[in-house]
Amino acid sequence: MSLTAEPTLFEKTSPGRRGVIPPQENTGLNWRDEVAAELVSEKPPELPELSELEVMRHFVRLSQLNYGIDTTMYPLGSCTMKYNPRINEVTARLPGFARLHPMQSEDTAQGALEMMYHLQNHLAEITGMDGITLQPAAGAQGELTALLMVAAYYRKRGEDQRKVVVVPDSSHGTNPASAALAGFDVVTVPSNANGDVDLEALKPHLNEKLACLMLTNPSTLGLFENGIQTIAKGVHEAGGLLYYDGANMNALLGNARPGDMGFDLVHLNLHKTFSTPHGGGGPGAGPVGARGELVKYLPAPVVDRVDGKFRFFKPENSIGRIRTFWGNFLVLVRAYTYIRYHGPQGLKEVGEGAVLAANYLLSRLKGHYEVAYDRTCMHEFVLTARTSKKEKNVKAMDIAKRLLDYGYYAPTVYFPLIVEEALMIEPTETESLETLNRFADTMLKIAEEDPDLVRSAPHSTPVSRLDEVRAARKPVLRWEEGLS
Amino acid sequence: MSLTAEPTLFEKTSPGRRGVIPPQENTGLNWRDEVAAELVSEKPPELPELSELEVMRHFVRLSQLNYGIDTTMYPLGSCTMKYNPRINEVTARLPGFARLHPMQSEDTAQGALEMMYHLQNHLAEITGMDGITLQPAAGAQGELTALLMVAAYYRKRGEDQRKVVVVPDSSHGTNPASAALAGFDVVTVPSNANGDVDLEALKPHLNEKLACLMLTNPSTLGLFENGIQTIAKGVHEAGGLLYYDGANMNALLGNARPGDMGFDLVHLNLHKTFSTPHGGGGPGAGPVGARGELVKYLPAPVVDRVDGKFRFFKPENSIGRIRTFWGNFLVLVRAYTYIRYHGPQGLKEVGEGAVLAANYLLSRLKGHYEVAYDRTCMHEFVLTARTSKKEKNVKAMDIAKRLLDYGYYAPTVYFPLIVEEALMIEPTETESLETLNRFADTMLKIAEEDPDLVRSAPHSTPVSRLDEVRAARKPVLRWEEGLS
Amino acid sequence: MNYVPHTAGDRQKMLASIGKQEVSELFDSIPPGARLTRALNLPEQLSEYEVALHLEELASKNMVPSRLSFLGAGAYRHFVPAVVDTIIQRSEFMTAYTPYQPEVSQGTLQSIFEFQTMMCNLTGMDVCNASVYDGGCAAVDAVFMALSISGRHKVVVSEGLHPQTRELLRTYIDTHAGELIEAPLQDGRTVWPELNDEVACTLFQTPNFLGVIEDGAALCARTKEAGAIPVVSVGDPCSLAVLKRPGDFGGEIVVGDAQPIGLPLSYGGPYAGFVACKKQHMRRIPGRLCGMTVDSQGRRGFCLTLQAREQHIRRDKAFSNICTNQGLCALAVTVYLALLGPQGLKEVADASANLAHYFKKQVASLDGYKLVLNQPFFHEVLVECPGSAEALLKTLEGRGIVGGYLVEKDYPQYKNCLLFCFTEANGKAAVDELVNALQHAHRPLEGATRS
Amino acid sequence: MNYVPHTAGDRQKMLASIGKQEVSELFDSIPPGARLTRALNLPEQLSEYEVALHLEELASKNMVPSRLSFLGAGAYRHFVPAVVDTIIQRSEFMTAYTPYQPEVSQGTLQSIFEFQTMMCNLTGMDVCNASVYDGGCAAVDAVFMALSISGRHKVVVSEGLHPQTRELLRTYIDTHAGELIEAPLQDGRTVWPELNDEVACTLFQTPNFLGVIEDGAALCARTKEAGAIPVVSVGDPCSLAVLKRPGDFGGEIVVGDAQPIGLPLSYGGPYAGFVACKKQHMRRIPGRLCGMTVDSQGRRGFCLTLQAREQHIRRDKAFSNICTNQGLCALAVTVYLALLGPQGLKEVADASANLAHYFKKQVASLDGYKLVLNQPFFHEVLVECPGSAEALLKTLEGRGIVGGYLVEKDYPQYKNCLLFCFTEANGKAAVDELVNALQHAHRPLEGATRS
Ligand SMILES: Cc1ncc(COP(=O)(O)O)c(C=O)c1O
Ligand SMILES: Cc1ncc(COP(=O)(O)O)c(C=O)c1O
Repeated sequence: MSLTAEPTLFEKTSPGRRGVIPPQENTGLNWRDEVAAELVSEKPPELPELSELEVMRHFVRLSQLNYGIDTTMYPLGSCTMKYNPRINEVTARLPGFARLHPMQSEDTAQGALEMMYHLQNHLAEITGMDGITLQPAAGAQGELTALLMVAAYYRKRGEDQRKVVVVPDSSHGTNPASAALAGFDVVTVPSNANGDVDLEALKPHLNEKLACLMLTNPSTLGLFENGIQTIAKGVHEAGGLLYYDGANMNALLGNARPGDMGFDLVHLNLHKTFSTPHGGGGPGAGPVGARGELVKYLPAPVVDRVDGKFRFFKPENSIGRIRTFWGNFLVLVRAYTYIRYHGPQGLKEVGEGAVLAANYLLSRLKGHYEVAYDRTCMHEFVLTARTSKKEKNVKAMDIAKRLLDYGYYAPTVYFPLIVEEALMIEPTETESLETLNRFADTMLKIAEEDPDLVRSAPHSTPVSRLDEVRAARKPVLRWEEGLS
Repeated sequence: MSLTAEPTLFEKTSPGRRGVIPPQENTGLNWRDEVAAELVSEKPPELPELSELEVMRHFVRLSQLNYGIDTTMYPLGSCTMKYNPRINEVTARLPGFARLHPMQSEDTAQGALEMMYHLQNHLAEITGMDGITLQPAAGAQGELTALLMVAAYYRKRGEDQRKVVVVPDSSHGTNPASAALAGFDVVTVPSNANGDVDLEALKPHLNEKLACLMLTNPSTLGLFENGIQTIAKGVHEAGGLLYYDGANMNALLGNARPGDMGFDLVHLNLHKTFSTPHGGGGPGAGPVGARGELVKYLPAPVVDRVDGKFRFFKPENSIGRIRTFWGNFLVLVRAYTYIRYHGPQGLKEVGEGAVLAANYLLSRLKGHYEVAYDRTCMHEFVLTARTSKKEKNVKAMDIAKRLLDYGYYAPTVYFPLIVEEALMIEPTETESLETLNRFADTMLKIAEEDPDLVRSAPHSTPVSRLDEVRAARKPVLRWEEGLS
Repeated sequence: MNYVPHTAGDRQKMLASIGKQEVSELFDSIPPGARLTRALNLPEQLSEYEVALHLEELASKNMVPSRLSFLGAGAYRHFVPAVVDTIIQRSEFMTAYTPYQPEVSQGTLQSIFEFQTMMCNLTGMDVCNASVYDGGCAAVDAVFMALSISGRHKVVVSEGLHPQTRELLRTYIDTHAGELIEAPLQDGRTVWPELNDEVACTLFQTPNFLGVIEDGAALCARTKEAGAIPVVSVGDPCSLAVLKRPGDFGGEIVVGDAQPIGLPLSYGGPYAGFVACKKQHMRRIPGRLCGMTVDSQGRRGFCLTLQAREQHIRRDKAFSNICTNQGLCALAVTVYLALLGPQGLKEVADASANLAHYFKKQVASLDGYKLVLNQPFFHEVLVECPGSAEALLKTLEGRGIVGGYLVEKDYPQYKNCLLFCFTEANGKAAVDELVNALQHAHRPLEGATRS
Repeated sequence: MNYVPHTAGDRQKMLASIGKQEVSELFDSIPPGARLTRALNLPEQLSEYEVALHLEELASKNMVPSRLSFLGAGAYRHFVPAVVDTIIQRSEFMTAYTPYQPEVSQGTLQSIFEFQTMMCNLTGMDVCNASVYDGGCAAVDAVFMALSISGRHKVVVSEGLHPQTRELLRTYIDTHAGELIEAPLQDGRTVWPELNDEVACTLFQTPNFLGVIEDGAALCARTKEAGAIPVVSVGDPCSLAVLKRPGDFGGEIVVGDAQPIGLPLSYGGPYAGFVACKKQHMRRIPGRLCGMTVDSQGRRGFCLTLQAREQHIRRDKAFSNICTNQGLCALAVTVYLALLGPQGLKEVADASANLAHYFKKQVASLDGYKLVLNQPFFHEVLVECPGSAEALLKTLEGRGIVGGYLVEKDYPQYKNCLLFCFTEANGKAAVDELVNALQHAHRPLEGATRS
C-alpha cells in the first residue's frame, strides 16, 4: 500500500472550511460588549481549517506510519511493552469515571474513591509497603515525590546534612535527574564485573551524608541484584534509606516484594507493569509506596475509609501536593482493572512468564550475539555489539534499524550506559513462543547479513534514517509558512 | 512498512493456547449427566487456539491490507461511499440500545420504539411516501419486500394476471433478481441514446399484465430520468405501479421526492444515503415506503403511537413478517442520528454537494476520458474506456487497477451493463475540492501512462491481480490441513 | 449541520469549471412538478453534541438487561470480549465496501475466509457463505435451495423452529410455489409426519425453540429415506461446541444466526445469518463466497468467487438477490471465535447449560411451578407457572428481572408457561435470585385471592 | 486470568532451551529471605466479563455531571467530538512507545509537531513542548526555567493562580532554593507588589481562578521593567481563541492544561500540561520536542530533538526529569483543534462566555444573590449567596445540579461565594434551570428561620 508521507494539517488547510461545529445558542447578548476591547482578539486563532473527513483521514494515515504492540513485537528493554488489554479501555471509558469532575464533592464520587482506596491497598500488598500515593503521573514524578519525602523526613529528624543520593552507574537517567531536581548531590557507584553494585565502591558512601540509595531491581541490566540484602543492611546501618525504582517490577510480581528486600520507598510504573497503554509517550502513572514512618510524608491527598465513606485526607507530615487533582485517574482505572483481572495467581504468572520468555530468547541468541553479563536474567537482558562494531563496523544502532525492516520494533540501544553498544531486549510475557522464535531467527539472520545492508537500514520504512544533527542544529519545531 | 501477507488463524494455532476465558461458576452439577451421550460431543470444536494479543495483532494487520473511506477516496459508483460519521458509532453503542433484547416487552423499550416511530416519519417525509417499514436489512430485501406487497395488492384486487415487472437495461442486478424471486416475469426495456428509458420500447408493456416498473432515479448512469412524468402517467394508466430503487437517493435529498414524481413504492439504502458504514459488505438497512392503499400491505410490524405509548402493530393487509425481529436496529439508530444531525437544510446540502462534486469531476475528466452520456449528471457519471481498449488495449479494469497504485479505491467497473467498458464514478459530497483535484490529476496521468504499466497494475498493493478463474474452477472456500 | 467540505469559494471554482452559475442549475433536469420547493418537514438540525444528548435520552427510556435477564427465545446474551468491538471499529474494516477490488481488500477477504472455515468446522459442513441477513432469512434461503435442488415442492417444518422463522417461511413460500407442512412437537420434540417423494426438505431447529435438543440423527435419517434434504437450523450456535454437529448427524444444509457468538443483542439487529452446506450443494448456496487463490506472482491471495450464482452476474436467473450482507457482523463473529477458541466456546456452552440445569433443579422444587417437558435440553427451560405468567413477568420486571418468554403467544397449548434462558452471563447468584423471586412472586396474588 | 500465551508444552520447550527444569529456578538469584512464599493477598481473579461488571458497579456509584453541571475551577466540561476518541484508540497510536525509532514512529512524531505548532499559534509563542503532566506541573516547570535562566531567586505569584498550582509551587520551590511571594488580588485582579532585581519571574493566570480576565499587558510590562520573566498561565485555553494571546501582550513563557480542548473531565486526569516559550528560552524548555528534518534520501521526516536537555542524556544535569509525558492526551488535543478549527474554537469560547454573561444578568436580578467582582470575566462568575453556600450546593445536588465551586476553601475572604462555570455544553435552558433553582433554593431555609 502506498504509505507515503502525509502532508501536515497546515498544508491541507482551506480558508473557511469547517470540521465539527459546536452547539450554539442565542442568549441575545454578546459578551464582547462588556469587556474592554484591548483584552479581546477579533482575529480567529491560527488553526488549520479542514473537514471532519479530512481530519479523520489525516490521523488514520499518520497512525499507519507507526509500529505499536498491536502490530508487532516491541522488544524495547526497560519499557515493558506488553499487550494492553482492551477491556481496560472499556472500563476507563465508563461515563461514571470518564465524565466525573475532579472538584465534585466526595459524596458524589464514592465509586471513584472506593476504586482508589482498593488500588492503594493492592499496590501496597504487591510491593510490601505500608502506604501508597496514587498521585504521580509517571515514574519520574514518583521518584521526585519520594525524594521530596526523603528530604522532609530528614529535615524533620534534624538530619539536614544528608544530602547525598547514590545511584549505580547502570541507573536510568531519571534517577540522577530526579535526585538533582530534589536538591540532592548525586554520587554514582560503579557496577562490578557481574553487573551488580560494586559493594566495595559503595562502602565509602555509607555514611552520615547518605540520604538515599536508588536501586532498580532487577537492574537495568535485567539482573537481580545479588547483594541486595547486604546493601539494604549497609544503607540502613548508615542511617540512609533505600529507594526502589519499580520500572522492572514486572519480573518479580508475586515472587518477591521490594518491601521484603529492605526497600523503604518504591515507585511503580503502571504503564509498564500494569500494562496501561504507552500512547506514544504517555500518559502513565507512577504511584509511590512507603514503609513505616515514611508513610506520614506521602503527598496529599490519599484516600481512606472513615465510617464506611471514602474520603481524601492529608498525611500528618505530608510534603503537600505534587500535582493537580487526584492522579492520572483513568490510568488508575486501567491498572485496577488489570489487577482485578489477574488476581494473585495471574500476577505471579505474569512475572514468571516474563522471566521465562527473556531467558528463552537469551538462550536462542547466546552464541550468535555477545551477552553483556552471562547470567540467568530476569525479564530482560543486554547484548553488546562491541565486537560486531570492531570487526564489521556494524553497530548496535544498525542492528536495531535492520530489525525495523523485518517488521519488529527495535530493542533499547545504548542504554544502560555501562554496556558498550548495548542492545537491551525485553520480550515481555505476552509474546508467544512462535513470535519469540521468529524474532530470534531474524536476529540470527541479521548477524549473518551483509554489513552494508545492515548499516544502511532501514530500507522498507516510510522514511530512512533521519538527519538528527540537522534537526538539533537548525531546530524546526513548528510549522511556518514557507516550510516544505 | 512491511505489509506482508498475514498467515491465516489456522496457521497460527497452538494446541492448548487460550485467548479470552469466559466467566465460570460452579453449580455443582454437570449437564452432560442428564443428556444422552449420543447427543453430546466430547471433542471440543475445531477452532484455532491463539492468545488475545495474537488475535488482536492478526486482525489489526489484516485491516491494514484494506482501503476504506477513512484512508482514501472511494469513488465506487452506485455505492455512495461517503464519510461515515463517528458520532453515529457512539449513539449505536449506547447500552440502552446495544444491550436491548428484541423480545423485551414494548413497555421496557419505549425509547427504541420512539426512535423507530420518528425515523419512519422522517423517511416518509424525505421520500414523499405515506408509510414506511424499517424491517428490510438491505436494498435488495427492500425490493423483494415491495414486490411481495405488489403481488399481494394485485391478488387482493383480483388482478392476478399482473405478472410482469419491467426493468430498464441499466438497472442494478438486484432489480431483476428480486422480481424473479418474488415470482414475477422480468422484462427488460432498453435505454435510448440519451440514457433515459426508451419510451417507445416501454409502451408495449404498459398493459394489463404489467405489475410494476422498477426505476432507479437518478439512473445507474447518474442521470435524472427525463421522461419520469410521462412514465409515471403511462404506468398508472396501465394500472401498474411504479417502484423507486432508492440507491441513488443521495442526489435528490431535499430537492426532489420520489413520491412527488409519481412513485408508489420506494426503498432506501440507509448504508448509502444515510451513511451507515458499509463494513466490508454490510450490514445495511433498506426501509421501504409506500403510498396510499399500499401502506396497508407493509410487512409486520410497524411502529405506531397509541395513547402516548409506542407499539408494534400489523398493517391490515400486511404481507407478514419478512425477517426476524424489528430490522437492523443499530443501523437505524445510526441513520436516525444522521438525519437529526442534518435537519432539512443539512440534507439538502448533502444532495447538492454530491451533485456538484460529480459534475465538477466530470468537467475535469471530460476531454481526457470518453463520457458515456454527455449531460449534466447527478451524483455520479459513467465513463467508457471503449476507445482506450480499442486503441491501446487499456481496459476499464486496467484503469481501475492502476488507481489502486495511486492510493485510490477504484470506480465501479463494467456496470451498468449497457455501457461498454464502463467506469462509474461517484465522488460523494464529503470529498474536498483538493481531493477531487488530486483524483482528477491522477486520472489524467493514467490516461497518458505507458499502456503496459497500466495493464499490469496494480504494482504497489499487498497482492497483484488475482487468479479469479482458478478460484472459481477449483474453489478453496475454507482452510484445511495441507493448504498453504 | 452537514459533512460537506465545500466552502463558498470551492463552490464557485467548481461551478466555473462546470460552466454554471448556481448549484440549483444542476437540478434543472428535474421537471418542475417533481421538484421540491419547500424545505423538508423535519426537526431542525442539531450539533453533534446535541444529537448525542438526544440519543442518550432516548436510550435511557429503555430498560437495559442486566445479569438478571433470562430472556432468550432466539437472541442470546453472551459475554462479548472488548477486542471484538475494537476490531470491527477499525476504520479499514468498517469503512470498506464489499471487496470488489481484492488487491486492496485482502483484510476483509481473508477474514471472510476465516469466518467460512470456522462456521464449517462448527457445523460440520464443507461450505459456508459470508453471511445473510439473519437466521430466519437463512432458513428461507435454505428452503429455496432445497426446492431448487430437488425439483420437489413440499417443505416439512418442525413446530420447534423459531416462530418468527416460521412466519417468514409463510411470507415467502408462495414465491417459489412451495407448500409448507408444519410438523407438531410431541412433548417438545419434533416428529415427522409421513414423508413422501414430494418433500423437498425437512427443516428442524436444535436446540429447538423450547430449548429441547432434538434427535437430529433420527430426523435426518428419516428425511433422507424419503429422498429429501435435511435442513438443520441451529438454536444458539455456541451449542455446537458441545453437541453433536449437524454434519455429524446427517444434516446437509445448516442455517442459523451467529448473533450469540459475538454480537450484542442490539434489539434484534444487525445480526449475522449463515447458510452452510455439504459440498454437493455448493453451487446453489446464496450470498458471497470467498476463495483462496494466487496472484499474478504466485502469492497467496483471496477473492470473491463462484459469482455466477449472484444477482450482479445472473440478474433474474440468480439464486438469490442478496447484495449487501452482514459483513461486519460476520467479522465480529470471526474475532469472537478466534478469541474464545475451542476451549472457551465449550466453556461458554457448558456454563450456560449447567446454569439451566441448576435452575431446573431449583424450580422443580418450588411450590406451584412445574417443568413442562421431559426432554434433554440445552440452556432454555420451559416452566409452567402458578397463575398468570404475564402478571408474573410484570412482577419480576418490578424487581429488575427480565423474566422468561411467554410462549403461549406462539404455542397456545402452553398456557402460562415461561421459557427461561441461561447463559454464562447470568451467573449462579442471578439464578438464585430468580428462583427466590419466583418463589415469592405469587405470594401477594395468593393473598389477594384469599382475602 | 492472565494474558500469557505460553502453554505447558511451550514452557517445557523454553525451559529445555534454557537448560532448567522449573520456571522457579529462574528466580534462584533472589535470596530466600526476599522471596515471597505465600500468595499475594489480593482478591481472586475475575474473568473479563466479571471485571467489567465490577467496574460498572463502581462507576455507577458516582454522580455523572450532565448539562446541569456548573463546576469549572480548573477543569472544564466542553464537548469533545467522537472522532477524537476514535483516533486515540487507534492501535498504532495507543500501543506505541515514545518515538525513539523515528523511522517507524512518524505518525506519533508528526502529530506532536502539529500539536507544537497549534499550541504556539494559540499562545503566541515560538516553541511548545510535547506535553508535561498537567497544568500545575507546567507552571512549576516554567518557574524552574525562569529561576535557571535569570539566576535570581524570587518568584512572584498571583493569588489568582489556581490554588492547587500554588500548593504545588510551595511543595517544589525549596528544591530550587526559590522564594515564593504571593501577590493578592484586588477586586479579583492581580496587582504586583514592588518588583526588584531579585525577582526571577512573575506568574499570573488569565482568565484567573475567579474567572477574571487579567490586564496581561500591564502585568507583563511591569515584570519586564524589573528585568524579570513574565510567565502566563492560561485558564481555559479555549479562551485563547477570543482573548489577546499571551504572546501578544508580552508573556515569555506560557503554561496551562489543555484538558478543556479535547479531553474528558476524567476525575482530574490524565490531562495534558504544556509549556510554551519565546525562542530565546527554547533550550531551557523541559520535556520532549519534535523537530522537522530530512531522511538520508532527502525526504521530509520528524524526530525528537534538542535531547541534550533531557535526563537520558544529561542525567543529573538535566533541566527536568520528565520521561513519560502525556502523549496520547496531547494527540487528543491535536485532533480536537484540527476538528474545531479557528471558527469552531471561537464559537466554543463565545458560546461559553455568552452563557456566563447571560447568567450574570439573570443572577444579578435575583433576590439575595450578589455579583462579587466588578471586572471583565470569561466563563466563570463569582456569586455571593444568601445564607450558606455549602447548604445551597447540597440543595442543588438534590435537583441533579452540580453547582459551582465553594471558593471559601481557598479564599476565606469570599465567604458563601460560589464560582459558577458555563460552557457551550450547558446550553441556555440549563442556565435558566440553574437560575430558577437558585431563586427557589433558599425559600425553605428562610421559611425555617421565620418559624
Ligand atoms: C528503569 C527506569 N526508571 C525510571 C523510568 C522513568 O519512568 P517514567 O517514564 O514513567 O517517568 C524508566 C522509564 O523508562 C525506567 O526504565
Ligand atoms: C442501484 C442499486 N440498486 C440496488 C442495490 C442493492 O442494495 P443492497 O446492496 O443494499 O441490497 C444497489 C447496491 O449496490 C444499487 O446500487
